[in-house]
Formats: sequence, C-alpha cells, structure tokens
Amino acid sequence: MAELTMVEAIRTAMARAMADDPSVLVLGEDIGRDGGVFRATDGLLDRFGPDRVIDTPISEALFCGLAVGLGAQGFRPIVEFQFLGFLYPGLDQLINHASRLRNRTRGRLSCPTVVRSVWGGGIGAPEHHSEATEALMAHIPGLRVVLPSSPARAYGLLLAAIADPDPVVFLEPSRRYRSPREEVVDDGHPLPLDRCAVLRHGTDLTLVSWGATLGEVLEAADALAAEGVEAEVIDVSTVKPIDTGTILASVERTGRAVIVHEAARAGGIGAEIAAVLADEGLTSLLAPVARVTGYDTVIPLARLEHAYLPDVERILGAARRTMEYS
Amino acid sequence: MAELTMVEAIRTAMARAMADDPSVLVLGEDIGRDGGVFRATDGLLDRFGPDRVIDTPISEALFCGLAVGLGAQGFRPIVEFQFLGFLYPGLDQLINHASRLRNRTRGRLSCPTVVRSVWGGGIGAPEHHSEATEALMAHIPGLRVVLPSSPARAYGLLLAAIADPDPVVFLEPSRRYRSPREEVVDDGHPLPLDRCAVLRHGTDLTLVSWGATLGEVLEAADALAAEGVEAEVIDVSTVKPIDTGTILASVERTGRAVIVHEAARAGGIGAEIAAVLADEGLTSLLAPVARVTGYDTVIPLARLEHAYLPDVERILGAARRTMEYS
Amino acid sequence: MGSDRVVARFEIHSTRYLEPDGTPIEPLPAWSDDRDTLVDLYRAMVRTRTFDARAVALQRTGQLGTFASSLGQEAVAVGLGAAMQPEDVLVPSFREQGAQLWRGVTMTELLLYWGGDERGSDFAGPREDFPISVPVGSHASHAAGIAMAFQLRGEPRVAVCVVGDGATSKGDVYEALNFAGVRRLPMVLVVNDNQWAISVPRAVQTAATTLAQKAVAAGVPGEQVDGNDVIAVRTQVALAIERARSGEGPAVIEAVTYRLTDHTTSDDASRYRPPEEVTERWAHEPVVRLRSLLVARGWWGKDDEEGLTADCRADVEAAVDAYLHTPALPATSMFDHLHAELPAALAGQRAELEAAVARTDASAEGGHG
Amino acid sequence: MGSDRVVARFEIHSTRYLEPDGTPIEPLPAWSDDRDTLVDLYRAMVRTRTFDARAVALQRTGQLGTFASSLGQEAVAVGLGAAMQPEDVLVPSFREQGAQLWRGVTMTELLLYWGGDERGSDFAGPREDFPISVPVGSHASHAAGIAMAFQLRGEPRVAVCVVGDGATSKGDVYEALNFAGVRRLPMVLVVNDNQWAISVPRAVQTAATTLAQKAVAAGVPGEQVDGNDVIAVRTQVALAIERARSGEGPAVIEAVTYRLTDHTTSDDASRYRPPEEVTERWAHEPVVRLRSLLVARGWWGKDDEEGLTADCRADVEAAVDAYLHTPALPATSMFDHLHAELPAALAGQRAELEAAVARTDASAEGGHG
Ligand SMILES: Cc1ncc(C[n+]2csc(CCOP(=O)(O)OP(=O)(O)O)c2C)c(N)n1
Ligand SMILES: Cc1ncc(C[n+]2csc(CCOP(=O)(O)OP(=O)(O)O)c2C)c(N)n1
Ligand SMILES: [Mg+2]
Ligand SMILES: [Mg+2]
Repeated sequence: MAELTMVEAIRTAMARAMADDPSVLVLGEDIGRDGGVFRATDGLLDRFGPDRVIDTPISEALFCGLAVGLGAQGFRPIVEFQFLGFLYPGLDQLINHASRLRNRTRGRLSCPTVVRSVWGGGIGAPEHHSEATEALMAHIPGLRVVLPSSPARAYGLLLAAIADPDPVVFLEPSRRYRSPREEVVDDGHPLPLDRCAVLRHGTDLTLVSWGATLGEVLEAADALAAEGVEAEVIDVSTVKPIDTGTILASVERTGRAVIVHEAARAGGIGAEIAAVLADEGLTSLLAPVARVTGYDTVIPLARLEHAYLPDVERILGAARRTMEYS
Repeated sequence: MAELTMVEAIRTAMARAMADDPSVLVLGEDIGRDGGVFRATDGLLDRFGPDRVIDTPISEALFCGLAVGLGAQGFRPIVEFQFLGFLYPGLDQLINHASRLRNRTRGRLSCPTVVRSVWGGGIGAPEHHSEATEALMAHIPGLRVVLPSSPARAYGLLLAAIADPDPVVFLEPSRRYRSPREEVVDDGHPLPLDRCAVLRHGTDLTLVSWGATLGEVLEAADALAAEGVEAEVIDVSTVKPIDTGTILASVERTGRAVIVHEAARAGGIGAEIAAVLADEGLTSLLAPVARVTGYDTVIPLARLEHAYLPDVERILGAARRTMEYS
Repeated sequence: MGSDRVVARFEIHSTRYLEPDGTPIEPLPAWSDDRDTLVDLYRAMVRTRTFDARAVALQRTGQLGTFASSLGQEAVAVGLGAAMQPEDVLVPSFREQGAQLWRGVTMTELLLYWGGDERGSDFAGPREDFPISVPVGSHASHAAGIAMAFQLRGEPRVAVCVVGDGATSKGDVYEALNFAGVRRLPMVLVVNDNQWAISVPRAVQTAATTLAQKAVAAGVPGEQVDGNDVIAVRTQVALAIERARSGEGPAVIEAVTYRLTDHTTSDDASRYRPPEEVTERWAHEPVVRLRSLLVARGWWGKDDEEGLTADCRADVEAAVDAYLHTPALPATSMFDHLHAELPAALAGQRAELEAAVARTDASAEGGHG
Repeated sequence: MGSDRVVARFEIHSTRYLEPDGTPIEPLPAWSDDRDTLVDLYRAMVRTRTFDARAVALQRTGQLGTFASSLGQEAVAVGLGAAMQPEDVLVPSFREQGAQLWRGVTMTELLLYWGGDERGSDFAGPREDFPISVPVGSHASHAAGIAMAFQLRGEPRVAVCVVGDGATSKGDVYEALNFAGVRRLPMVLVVNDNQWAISVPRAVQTAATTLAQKAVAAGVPGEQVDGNDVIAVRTQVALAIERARSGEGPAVIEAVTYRLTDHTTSDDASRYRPPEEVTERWAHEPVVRLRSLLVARGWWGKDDEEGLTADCRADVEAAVDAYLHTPALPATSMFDHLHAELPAALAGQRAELEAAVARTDASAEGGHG
C-alpha cells in the first residue's frame, strides 16, 4: 500500500494492465523517453519496450484512427492526449468510427481503446490547455466518458476502462494530478464503470459533481455541515452513460440538488442530470435544481481562470439558496 | 412573392446576401458547377463567378480554417458541408479558433462566417448522412447554432446569420429541403437570431422543438387539438444561445412541457431546456418535463431510421402522459 | 549563390502493359502467361460490372439506397484484390466492390449494406476486412493501425487501403501515410484516381502532377500505374505488397483510371462534365482491353463470353433474390451492438423503443397505421 | 517490364551563405553588402535572445506562465521577419517572437500573453498579424485564408506561416499547403526545423529526408536553407515571398536549425536528449556566426557589442516593467469580447460573475478571503 498522487495512480494502473495483458499498448506524444508531459507514462518505455510504448508524430486525428485499426486487430491501445484542447482533430475518428465500429459490423469488429486526456483548468497553463469539454464526447452514442476524482478512483476506473471491450474516453484533471495523495492498493481491482460513487452521505441536500470540482464540493460540504446542513456528495464518475438511479434516489431523500461542473453551462453534463431530475425526479424536488458551472465563455487565460472556475464560494452560495428555498 | 422550398429559400438568401455585400463568399465541395449536392448553390457560380463561389478540395478541416483567415481579413465566407457527418474534422477549427478569435484578440480580429451543413435523417441516405449533432457545436462558447424549420424561416435566419459579425453554425434539415413549400418574400429582411418563434399558441401544454421535427410536432398539436388539448408550439430556432425567456413564459402558462428533438437524448439540447425549466421554471411545472428524442444509439442505416426518429405517435404518447399527470 | 546543394531527388514512374486496344507492351510479367489467371481477372471484372449495373437498376426502382458504381474502374479493384493474399486485410472506400467480391464479400452483403441494413458489413468471408468507409479518407489511419498490429505481432501480412483521388486532399490520408513511413508499416495505399471527386476534377484537388508523389512527403516510394490495365495494377500492387510483407515498408500506388458514370445514383454527372470527355474515355476502359488480349491469344471466344454473361447474371440474380428476401432487422438491434453489453442506463430506452414498435405494429395491424 | 516512364521528377536544394564559423561562402547576396542591414539583423537576434532569457527568468520566479524560448533559432525568426514587407501578414506558431518583435509586436504584449492576459494578442503594431497559435499546425489554414483574401482583392501581399518540424506531421499543414498549391495562393510556409518536437526527434516525425519535400505532395516548390545562417534565411524567404507576391504561388522553406534549450519552461530536455548533442550544436548557433562576419568585415567591435547589450537590457527591462505594472483585467472581460455584442441570453451569467467577483472582493477586503 502506498500514498500515491493521481498521476502515479494512473501510471500504476497502466503498468498493471500492461503487465497483465500483452495486448495493452500506450500511444501518444512524448510518452516514451520523456514519460509524458505530466509523467503519466514515466518508466513504461524502460519496462515494456518500444513496441508497447510508442511515441507518435503530432497527428492527433491519426491516433484515434490507429486505435480503431489496432483495436479491430485485438490490441487494447491506450491513446494519450497531452491536453484536451488537442484532441479535437480526433473527434471525427471517435464519432464516426471508434464509437461505431461494433455496431456497424454487428460485433464482428470492435474498438477496445482508452483515450486518455489531460482535462480542465486551474494550473495556470497556456491557452487551450484548460478545456473541460467532456460533454462533446458524452453526447456520442457508443462512447463512455469517465472522470476520476481521486488517486484510488483513478486507479480503479482506469483499470476498468482498459478492460472494457469498447471505447472509453478517460479524462484526467490536471489540477488533481499531484495532490492530494491517497492510499492506492495496486491489486488490479477495477472499480465499476457506469456507477456513481457517494463520497459523503447526507440528508439535506444532494451535491452532484465529477472530476476536479469534487475537491471544492467536498470543501463546501464541510462548510455546510458547520452550518448544520448535511450534504450528500455524489461523484458521477462515468458521465456517459450516467447512473441516474443513484442521483434520483439521493434527491428523493434530500429534495434538493446542486450540480457543479467546470465545463461551460449550456449543454454541459449538468443539463442532462437536471433534465433527468425534471422528468423522473420532479416530485422529489423541493427547490429548483441549481447548476454551478463554468460560464458560457471561453475559459480565460491564466490570470482570470480562477474567476471562471466554480469555487467554494459559488457552490456555497447556490447550496444556501437551494436550502433556503421553500 | 413565391412559394419556395427550403433549399430554394436558402439559395435565395445566399444570392441576396452576395448581391448586397461583395464580401460574402461561398466555399465548399461541389458547390460550383454542380450547384451543391442538394442544389443549394445552384446558379450562384454563373451569377457571381468563380472568385465568390469556390469549389474546394475534400479538406474539411481546412474549410473552417480558411473561414478564420478570410473572416479576419473582412470577408464573410459561407462554408457548406455536404453532410454534418463530414464536418467533424472541422470541429477543431470551430472550437479552437473560429469561436475564439475575437475573444483571443480582444476584438482586433473576428470571424464572421456561416458554417452551413445539411442536418438530420429521414431521407434514407447512406451512413454518416443523417447526423443530428447540433449539441456538439452548441456547447462551444462563442458559436451560435441555428436550425430553421421552414422555408421562410430559413430565408430570414440565414440572412441574419450571414449578417452576424461572429461565427454561426446553420444546420439545414435535409428532409424538409424539398417540402413543404412556403411563401417567401425576397425582401432582404433577416429574422432575429437568439429568439424562439411561437408557431402555434396554446394554453394546455408547451411543445418545444427545432428544425425538422417541428413537422411532426405541429401534426401532433393538431391531433391533440382534436382531443381538446391546446398545445403551444415553440420553434427554438437558435439552439445556442437559447431564448429561454419565451419557453419559461409559455410553461408558466401551461405548466407542462414536452421537448422533441431528433438528436440522441443524452446531452442533447433538450437537456439544456429541461435544466432551465428545472431551475427557473420549477414552480410552474405541473408535470415532469418529457423528452421525445432519438435514442442514445447510432442512428441506424436507412431500413430502421424511422424507428429511431421521433414520430407523431411518440410525441403524442409523451404529450398525453404529460397531460394526464397530476 | 552561396552554396546550393541538392539534398534530395525523386522520380515518379508509371507502368503499363497493355495499350488501350489491348496490344501487349512486351515483355509482360510471367504470371500473365497463364490463361486461367488472366481469365479469372476478366471474369471478376465482368462480374463486378454486372453487379454494378444491377445495383443501379435496383436503386432506380426503389429497391436499394444510394449506390456507387465502379463502371470503368474494375481493373483497379480487381487488380488490387488479386494482388492481395487472403490473410492480408482490405480497408476499402465505397467504390471497391471489385476487390471486396474478389476477397469473398458476397453480393448479398453489399446489397444489404447499400440497402440500409448493417448486417451487410458483417462479412461472412474475410472476417478481418474493414467495412466500407464513407467519410472520405478517414480509413487510412485504420489501415495504419492494422498494419501496426501485423508488425507488432511479427505477422507477414499487409493492410491494403484504397482511397480516391479526392481523398488525397484529406489530412487523414497524409497523416496515416507519414506515420506508415516512420514505422515502415506493412501498408500499401492504392489511390484509385478516377479523375473526379463528384463534380470536382483532379486539378482542383491538387497542383501535384501525380498523386503518386503524395508519397514523397512521407518519405515513402510512390508510383503510377495505368489503372485501366489490370495486368499493370496487379503486378505493381503485388510488388508493393510483397515488399511491404518482407519488411521494406509502405508504398503508394496511383492507379490512373476514369469514372465512366455518375458519382453515385444520387448524382447527375452531365451537370458538370462534357459528354465528349466520357465518350473519349470509353476507348480506354479496362474490360474490353483485357478481352482483346485474351481473344488475341486465342484464350477467349464468343461462347466463353456468352457463358460468362449468363453466369454473372445468374449469380447477381441469386444475390438480389437473397437480398430481397432477407428477413427484417428488429428495431431493437440498434441497441444490441452498440456496446459489448447493453449499459444498464440504456435499458429504459430500449424498452421505450420496444413499446413504440409494438404500438406501431398494433396500429398497423389495426389498419390505421 | 511493360512500359515504364518517368512522369515526374523533383529536386530539393539547400542554401547556405555562412559557414558555422562565419566564413562567407562567396558570392554573398548583394543586400548583405550593406552594414546597417546586417547590423540590424544582428541587433534583432541579440534582442530576441535577451528577451527570451529574461522571460525564462520571469517564469522561474513565478512572474510569468509557461514560456517557449527560441534560443539558437533566432536567425529563422529574424530572417523571415526581415524578409517580409510590413503589409504582409505573419501567422506564427508560439516560438517566433524574433519575427513578431521585428514586425512591431511589443515585448510587453508578448509578456502579457505568456503571463495569461488576452490583451497581449491585441497588437498595437501589426494589426492584421495573427496571434500565436498554440494548437500545432492549426494556423496553416488561417494563412491560406488570408492569402486567399489578398488574392481575391488583387492585393500584392503575402501571408507567411511558420510551423515547426513537428507540425509538418499534422494534416492541417498538408491540407493548407495543398489548397495553396491549387489556387496558387500568395503564401509562404516556413518550417522552423529545430530537430525536436518536445522530446520527439525529427526522425520519429517522418521518414522524409527533408521537410522541404512536403511541398512535393502539394505540387509546390520546396527548398532548404541553413536556418542558423540569417543571410540564407532572409534571402531565400524573401525570394519566395516576392515570387508569391508576383503571382507565382506558394512555397515551402525548411530552415534547418536547432533548439538549444528546453522545449518550454515546463520541459526538461535532459530527460530525453544527450548533452553532447546540444554542446555540439552550440558550434552552429546563429548569433556568433553573424557576429563573426561583422567582426571580420570590421563592422562590429567590442564597444558596439557592449552598447547593444546595454540597449537590449534596457529595452527588456522597460518592457518587463510595463508588463508587471499593467492594471488587472476585469473578470467580466471574458464576456465582453466573446461576440460583437453580448447575447441577451448571457446577461444573466455576466451578472452572476459580477456578483461573484464582488463577493470575493468584499471578503478579501474583510480579510477572510
Ligand atoms: C469527409 C467527407 N467529405 C465529403 C464526403 C462526400 N463525398 C462522398 S464521395 C466524395 C468524392 C470522393 O472523391 P474521390 O476520393 O475521388 O473518390 P471517388 O468517389 O471518385 O471514388 C465526396 C466529396 C464524404 N463522403 N466524406
Ligand atoms: C495539436 C497539438 N498537439 C500537441 C500539442 C502540444 N505541443 C506543444 S508544442 C509541441 C511540439 C511542437 O513541435 P514543433 O512543431 O517541432 O515545434 P517546436 O516546439 O519545436 O518549435 C507539442 C506536441 C499542441 N500544442 N498542439
Ligand atoms: Mg475520384
Ligand atoms: Mg521542432
């Protein structure tokens, strides 16, 4: 057992999967000798050799297409994108091919790939390095989209994603890469996909989030507890398809929901969750479903990104308004 | 005045804009001599010449990038995509550049382009020709996304899109291209962007939709009227940003809403509208907000596409359940 | 001025064995001395042409969706199909039925696909071959991935990707080829250069003199063949495939041919290209060219031709019959192949669909559908 | 066998005027006989190097974000900047500060950009120049669009796009170049070939012998220059620009140079490349090379050098000072440049942000921020 950072947990999961299954490969830019710009693949080249840890040219559309060909041939390629802002040229392959190959061929061919990408803002990185556009992939039938919120969850979810026989987009919040640490047992046990995790139990209010913002959400839940409000905190984890059952059951008990995400509001995953509440959860709702999100603007460069990202204050504001509503 | 089909109305609007403003160009595949695969640009080459009606190589990522360069130089390029399934390689340029150029340069440079694409299913076309992925573009800050529902609305909205100083994605439902016809006055008058149109007034139920499915929605409204239910029918028209005021005001009166769209359900525009209702409209709601949509599957090839697309029966079913709810 | 050195030099070669009238340009390759081999190629080309014509007719009568005929281009598809080994993998565009049929995809499967039924891509024959790729050029990277799989496993197999002249304008094709060059992948890219991409002529796609020289950018060999000369296509593609198989890396072969008919059944080529051009090109088409050689060699006669015509018709009609009598797909099949297992979150939607279908069926039976 | 014709032939040339030690390879171009012209180039290279070093230092002390130094590559940026006319448009990647500064972008603007402030891309000088492009290669099509605008308006102007060696692997660059070839656009693509794309060496990007030959795929001329020889860069880029200006179409110029330092301040190049390689390359760097020529011609001395050092320091410090004292951006500015006019639907969100900022400010003032 060890206290690992998230990036270490991710590396540990990849190493474990590669050791257990020779069909697992890693592809991407600077993932070989350099070990990835965030060091997620550090050491893998030495351990598994250049046939399994493959530096690619700067050809993002290509990566996703390679994964389709490799996947159809029985490999399980893990494709790393340095930042989500550089994945967009690969969307065509994800939408038109990776997500459809199984359906198109009635199961004759399939695409068991994991597309990993650094996700989100908060580290003062340059332009295009702070994208939180998980909703784009989540709208695509046939793609799973997973966002881990902690080292242990990253480890287990990534193992599950690699083992999954279909394409999974795995988005890793860079601002949680190095801290906090968490105990991670490298036992090869996956965590279930398509399932929410309840990070904190509560009866007064349901806070729903995923990925990096759960840090702020848990902090807000602590602050609320000090005010006498017991918030349940749900980590959606797989944002497509969403385990709506867990969320509905929670809101049935609390009657109040605040959804928090870093992405722009319009058409974010928060909308889908709120829509499910407005349909299947309507009778439970004692207050409007609030969303605390990034704004529908381009995320600013480093100097103002803090003003864009949902912070504890904004979450608390929404939570208090939701609690006060009657 | 003339009864035009939607594709004729679109052609008329482009010709009008090109005649009025020499900075308007049309770019795309087969739009010159061939007049476009749906003939939307038929005759424009002869009338405006090869410097303004430009056949491009098959390089979809390029088109959107050309529009950025041309737009920054003061042109107003209209870029045609033959089918939405072929636009995806251009998403990178739309997301990373077209939508951001103004913000990135604090207004020094901008991108007044219209990206037109054939949209949606229902004509038995081959694979990738029936995409309804407006939600992808609608999630991108800085992009406007417009879907016309009739010839006259297509004419006015396209003129407005061309006149708009920023990028607009204009999605044209192929199954409404040739019918029905509608009177269109070629007077150069744009219709307002960012505004819903109320196509039918009613007090019992609000039906919300856009683009092609409004055909089925209006039919369903007729059937409901025969059952004594007066449905209000709202054509969202601009799905980003959404005129939520009109929708909220309607639901405040009716208390009941059914949202209909052709796109896959999860993360579709219907989710955003339902989310706004679950927040700002919650107190008005007398029944769960229903969504009648495409399924979260790949739209089937021609033989089964009818089973995928929302039809009058499904809309009626949801409307009746919504009316019966108490 | 200063120092001006030449740091790289390239040549693009073009190969032809048969003149347009079928006259051989000696010496022919040894393999073409075998009657049966040449006759098989001829049969396959005629069979493809018969199939195409019937498919177009089916579309015209509302029994098939949009269809892309390969009229005039049969030598490219059949030649490359014949150059491959069964264990190689074909990654075709949408106009390579000649190669697909050669490799064992059935006519019924092709009709199902163009008829709007996903089962048409579940090939019973070449199980690893890729289905038709509609998004132009997007499959080049699939071929690179497949070739990479072969290379990683040390298997002596080759991925053969076919794209059109128009597709060479796509960044996808360039990226895949460039990567294949870096890793010396066992991949052959055949450019089926039929001069048109719908209404856009070759010269509007690129200023490059040849499409073979697209290879130069990737540091890969490229060459041209006369794509209406099935002997040239088969010879040069087979050479490239065998080089790739033996570890010498990828290659590009531009097969220069001509699309003698509309782009697809949705197209009307008379809108954009002069009929004289098409008439002129008929003099170069590949089927008569090869037949002339067969006839000149005394290997083919009127009876053979009649027999072949009858065989092809019978084959095609049997396939059409099987196509038209294929039982309907259940609507719920759209859920059943999306993932290996239906995610729990989708069970509700699948049930919704079942209910909707049941309602429609009931109302259809009730006679007010 | 059969007929085998050569249908296309290409040669890639490489030009150099100065040996690594500064010895001229006669004859030099006439323009380089002018002291002031050469000294201006030298000053610009030193100024760029001074700026880069200071920017890195700012980053190390937490006063700047990630920064990409151009150490060792100054001759490419300055040479191409000097080859352009003011009315031309520069479409740079993120390592062309030498060209940007030459064209009138201010050091303060560059610092604002890398410091995370959008106002850094609102150049007061070259108003039509494009901002830095971070997504590798994605700006090539912008240059094509700009060149198309010039062509359509009949303006004798040229769009100059700069990309790295790594960027040549992107389909975007290929598509833009191919299109530029088709329409003979007034566009010059300079490939700043510094041998590395972060940790990936040139040989892993492509099997092509030269990057100049990427042009062959587009049917466009391509050539190499010694990118550490500012005379070669300026001469050859200017020739290409003037050809483009006079309607002769686009060209590719590969400037072969070397990245002497880390990729950016976030990178540690010692992880992936041997220090000996870097040491060896210092012998080829461009600043000393040009100075050697100036000194040999008696055009430059110790005093000049000291004066220049002092000037550059003063310039840079003034810019740093202006940067550090630039008043904060209001948070609401993220809404104010998104569209020409704020859509009504976003007014609510803007108000939310204002309220959030007011809350934060208030709590900061209240001392519990
Ligand atoms: C990415 C993409 N863009 C556009 C289309 C529409 N389209 C279908 S075929 C075609 C022309 C293809 O030309 P070419 O590559 O020469 O192949 P050919 O049809 O001549 O066999 C086009 C533009 C498409 N299928 N995919
Ligand atoms: C599309 C894209 N992919 C990845 C990155 C991350 N990245 C930034 S610079 C770089 C290497 C660029 O190499 P090259 O083109 O040679 O330019 P250089 O940095 O050497 O100047 C990479 C991979 C990016 N910015 N954009
Ligand atoms: Mg073609
Ligand atoms: Mg480089």
